[in-house]
Amino acid sequence: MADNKLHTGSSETSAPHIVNYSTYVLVWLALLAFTAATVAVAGINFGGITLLIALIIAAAKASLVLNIFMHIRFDDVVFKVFVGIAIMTLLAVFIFTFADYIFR
Amino acid sequence: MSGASNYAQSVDNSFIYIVTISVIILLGVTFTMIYFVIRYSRKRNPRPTNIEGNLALEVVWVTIPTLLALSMFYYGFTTFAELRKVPKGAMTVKVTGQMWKWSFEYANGKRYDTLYVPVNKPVKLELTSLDVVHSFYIPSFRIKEDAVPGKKDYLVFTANNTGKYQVECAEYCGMNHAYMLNQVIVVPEDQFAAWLNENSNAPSAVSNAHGGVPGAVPENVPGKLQGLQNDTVGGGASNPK
Amino acid sequence: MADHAIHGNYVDFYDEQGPHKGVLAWILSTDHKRIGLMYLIALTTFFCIGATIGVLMRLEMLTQGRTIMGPQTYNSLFTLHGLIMIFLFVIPGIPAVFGNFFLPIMLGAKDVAFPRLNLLSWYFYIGGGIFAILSLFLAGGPIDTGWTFYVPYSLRTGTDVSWMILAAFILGFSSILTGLNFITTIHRMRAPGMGWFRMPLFAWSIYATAWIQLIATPIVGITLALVAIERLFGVGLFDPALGGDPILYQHMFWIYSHPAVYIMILPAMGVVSEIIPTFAHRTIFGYKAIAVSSLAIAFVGYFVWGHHMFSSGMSDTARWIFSLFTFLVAIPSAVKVFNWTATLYKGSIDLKAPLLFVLAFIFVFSIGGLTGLILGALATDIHLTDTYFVVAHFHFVVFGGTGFIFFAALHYWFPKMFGKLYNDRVAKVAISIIVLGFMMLYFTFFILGYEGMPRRYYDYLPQYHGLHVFATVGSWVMITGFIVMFANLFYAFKKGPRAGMNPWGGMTLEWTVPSPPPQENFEEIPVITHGPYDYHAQEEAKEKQEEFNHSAEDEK
Amino acid sequence: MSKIPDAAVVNAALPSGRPDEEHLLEAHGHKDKMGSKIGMWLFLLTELLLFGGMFLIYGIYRYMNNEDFHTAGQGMNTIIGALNTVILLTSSLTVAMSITALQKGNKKLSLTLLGFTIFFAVWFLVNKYFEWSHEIRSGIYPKSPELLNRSQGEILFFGLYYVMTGIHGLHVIIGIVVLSFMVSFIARDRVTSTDYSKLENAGLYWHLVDIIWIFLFPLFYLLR
Ligand code: HEA
Ligand code: HEA
Ligand code: CUA
Ligand SMILES: [Cu+2]
Repeated sequence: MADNKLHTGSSETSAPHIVNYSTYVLVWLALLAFTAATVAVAGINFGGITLLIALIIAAAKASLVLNIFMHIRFDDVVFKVFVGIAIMTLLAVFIFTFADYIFR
Repeated sequence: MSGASNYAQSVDNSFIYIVTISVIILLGVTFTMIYFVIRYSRKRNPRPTNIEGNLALEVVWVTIPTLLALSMFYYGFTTFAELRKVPKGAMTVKVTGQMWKWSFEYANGKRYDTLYVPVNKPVKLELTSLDVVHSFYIPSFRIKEDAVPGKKDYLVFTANNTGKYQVECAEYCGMNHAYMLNQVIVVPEDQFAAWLNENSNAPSAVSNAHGGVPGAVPENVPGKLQGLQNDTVGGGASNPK
Repeated sequence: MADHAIHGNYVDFYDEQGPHKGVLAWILSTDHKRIGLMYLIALTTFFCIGATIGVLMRLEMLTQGRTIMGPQTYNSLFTLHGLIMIFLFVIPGIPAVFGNFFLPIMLGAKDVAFPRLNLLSWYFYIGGGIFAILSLFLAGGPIDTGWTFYVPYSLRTGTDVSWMILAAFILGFSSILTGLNFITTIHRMRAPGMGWFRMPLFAWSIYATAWIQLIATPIVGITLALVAIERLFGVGLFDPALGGDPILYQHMFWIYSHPAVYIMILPAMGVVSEIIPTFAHRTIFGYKAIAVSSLAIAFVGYFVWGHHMFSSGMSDTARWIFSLFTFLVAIPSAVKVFNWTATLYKGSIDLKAPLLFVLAFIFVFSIGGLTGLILGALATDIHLTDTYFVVAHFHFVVFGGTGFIFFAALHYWFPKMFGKLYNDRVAKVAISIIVLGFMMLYFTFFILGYEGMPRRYYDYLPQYHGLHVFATVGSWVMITGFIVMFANLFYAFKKGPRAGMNPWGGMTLEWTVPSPPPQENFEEIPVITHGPYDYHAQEEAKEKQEEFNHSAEDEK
Repeated sequence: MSKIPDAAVVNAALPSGRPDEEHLLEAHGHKDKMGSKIGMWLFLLTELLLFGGMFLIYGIYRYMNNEDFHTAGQGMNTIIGALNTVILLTSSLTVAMSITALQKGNKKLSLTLLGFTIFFAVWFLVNKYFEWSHEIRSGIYPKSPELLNRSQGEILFFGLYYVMTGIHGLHVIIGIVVLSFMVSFIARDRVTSTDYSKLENAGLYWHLVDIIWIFLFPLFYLLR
């Protein structure tokens, strides 16, 4: 139920989640790999979807940082909800603004 | 068709539609409220009854306003769609706004500082601006559109009657925004054709009749603005001689 | 405050000995009540400045042509009037004053989650206000763009736009920090037993508002900052001469500024939901519907900003999408209005000044909201946009909505904040005068607008003269009403009789602490066992008492 | 909808139904870690929206001037961009690891890793400095005659480039200041293996700066 999920009263009583160095290093390697990939792909022309590919890779990188480095994955649900609210709002604002420009 | 332009009536109709519903709801809410306050005053009703809510009622007063609101949207939308349709064979006039005056250019290259249009013929105005955003507004025709620098927008209308109609700049554009006035002069088609082919680009006496000089108005405005007296909404227009 | 002595066995927060004395005890205090009162003083001051400017504008409109000022002065005045009223009065408005003072108490907490941050936002607020005032006296002279800062005019004018933008930016920061503080407070500081659906509706509305403050303010912050950057460095961003799109600026501005109108009205709606049950002495009708509709307004409110741009040259598709959503956002407001009315049903109504204010609000706000629908419909908005019709609409909702409720809240919580009672009769007279003046002043604007009088006009055509005169007279009536109201409150503050703990018979937690509250609000954090407007229990207790009396009599 | 809030659940577990003292102390006292984290995240969301607004402007202008943006993008130095991306990603790694180190009680390692983070941050700015001064030397800066000669889309591109990377750079500088405070806090044991929420929040801020860059990079440096 929504009200229970949003409530943050008791979950912090659990012990802090300590992430291993190795996890971080793995994530870092993945991020470097993504960076290499996006640079490599930029050289090739995929036409209209070039930008899309670049953005998908960027989103993948960002979600790694969010989930692991920023602990969203291990933290209380409220934080997921918070980030979700912000991202959804931003997305909606993009869609509505483009609704003007695409149909000009 | 009544109204100064082809759209005036349909815009007024949607206005009346929304206002009617609104007034009914407003009076309903207000009188219910007043009745309750009197009927259930502490003197008359010392013991309140605690009612937590009522799902059926809640559903009713979500659904009915939604339907009403959607109908208002639909009415406004269809009328607007009509407003944006450019009829075939519409005469195009280029309208340029700048601080603080309007100028008009016709297809044959004729430039003028007042908008002359033939009666009963669709006119398309192509709006743009040289400096800041202005807005071309003809209250009697119920139309308005911004003139944006670096961009072209359009406005369409067909005047139903001959006469003079007020034009106002409706987007704030600096000191003399209030004096960026002009007028549309609707004339019979033959008269218009004759005027269009006249060679003079200089403003005629007629176009200055409104006295309020568009543009150059000093900080201390001398005298009073003289608008087109009859040109309130719903009023007719003065006939040209 | 000499006469706030020790009442019986407690020390109220005015008399609590902190580490500082005199003014410092206020401006260095992190106590949410003191901060709330400091906001109250600042906001009321700015309101009076803004209102005085408004009255001067009306005076200019008394006659055609020049009455008391030139066009440039008039243009600066309405800009300042709009900026002061919006950014310094109604946006911080109810949350900053009453949210700060009462939210923690109503949640059963000792303070907000971040008391020092709270003081910092007050400083930002004052700093922003000072910058705004300062900008008037700098080289370029008072800003003349209108409160909307539309480009390219705001890029071209020689007046001090950048300073005012800096002020708005700082005020935005203040607003964000307050919102952040309140969200955290509501998540973390509720008393044990107070689940989400046992919170007072005021807290709900503050919660929804805080989210809008948080998510929308940064966008206008950065947009205005970009305008300033463009002015200062000539970077090509919005200037059409450099390829920029003025309409994109309008989008960016309204992405914030439409949700901002809900920042203004939601807390007011929350206060209404407190006042009605208290004076009707019964539980609120449709608690959950009202609570959830606040969130719904906050949410849908994001998707309607384009209704300010129907004639701006936006694509036709976007126009109808925004129009459609505009109509949808009206529904949650309708739900609230109906639930409030229903709460009066079978109540036991005590028509005191705060309730009278609220009744006036419902009437006036409904007019404002319903005319919002006229503006939301495409065909009619094309005719009415940028006319006095819009000016009328927003004074009805902003002033008649938020403004009225700001003062209603002041009357409602006055005894709690200052421990004094005001004269109810005089207050009601003042309200009646204000409403009369209000209708004369602003209803006239609807007619003017419909007849084609554009807004932000220094001068007008002869056919509008009569109505303008009538409106100006209305503004004088209103001044009278406000002077009576302020005088009445001021007298009460000085000489009014002492208020008890619960003068209205309210049920929320602030009525369970002494007036004025002690430093830490509660001696012991309360444990919540029922909803916020649970008049059942009270009634039952009364009935039991009576039964007991009866049976006692019977035994005799 | 549950009428029982979880605080009440906790209370119910207590014999007398008295309020859960621990919860009270946590939330109503002055050390509410969860609260400060909520506050920090909310703040980060506003930063996200602030940059989101600029990304929106970028998106619209790119949509309107796609060709010009590509022309302008040719002149960008992909290598410096990529290098800076790697630098920031690595600094994110070190700050994350420094939190783990502190949590495990390894104060020295934590300080070292933080030192690395700050070093990377400074390196990033140095690169940025060279990049900007190169652009400016080649005559491309706001209002420069060279730039004004170009197409409108290119003017917009470089306007956005300077503003967005500039504001991002400002955030890097703020990050350096914040992280330096953390170094001093840890050194003076004001932030410790049991009370590390300040460091955690500083880390969150730094990761956000990284995320913004992850999006800036392809939008400005990878237009071919
Ligand atoms: C407190 C602030 C506030 C509030 C709450 C609102 C509420 C609404 N506003 Fe308003 N608005 C402003 C402040 C506000 N507005 C300001 C300041 C401007 C001008 C800015 C400027 O340009 O300077 C403006 C401008 C403005 C415009 C642009 C006009 C223009 O420039 O062309 C529009 C257009 O759609 C609009 C619509 C609405 C609507 C549909 C609502 C709705 O949310 C209203 C909902 C309420 C009701 C509908 C009434 C109660 C309901 C009932 C009684 C039940 C019956 C209901 C139904 C049948 C649906 N507003
Ligand atoms: C909360 C918001 C708020 C409030 C309360 C008001 C209050 C008033 N407003 Fe408004 N107004 C706006 C928000 C508000 N306004 C905004 C946002 C705009 C748009 C700006 C723009 O276009 O950019 C605007 C624009 C606006 C215009 C349109 C200007 C134009 O387009 O040309 C006008 C015209 O008359 C006007 C008039 C007034 C008047 C006469 C008051 C009066 O103040 C009401 C009377 C109240 C009082 C008088 C209070 C009592 C004061 C005291 C007791 C102190 C002592 C004062 C004296 C002795 C004078 N306002
Ligand atoms: Cu042109 Cu106003
Ligand atoms: Cu709006």
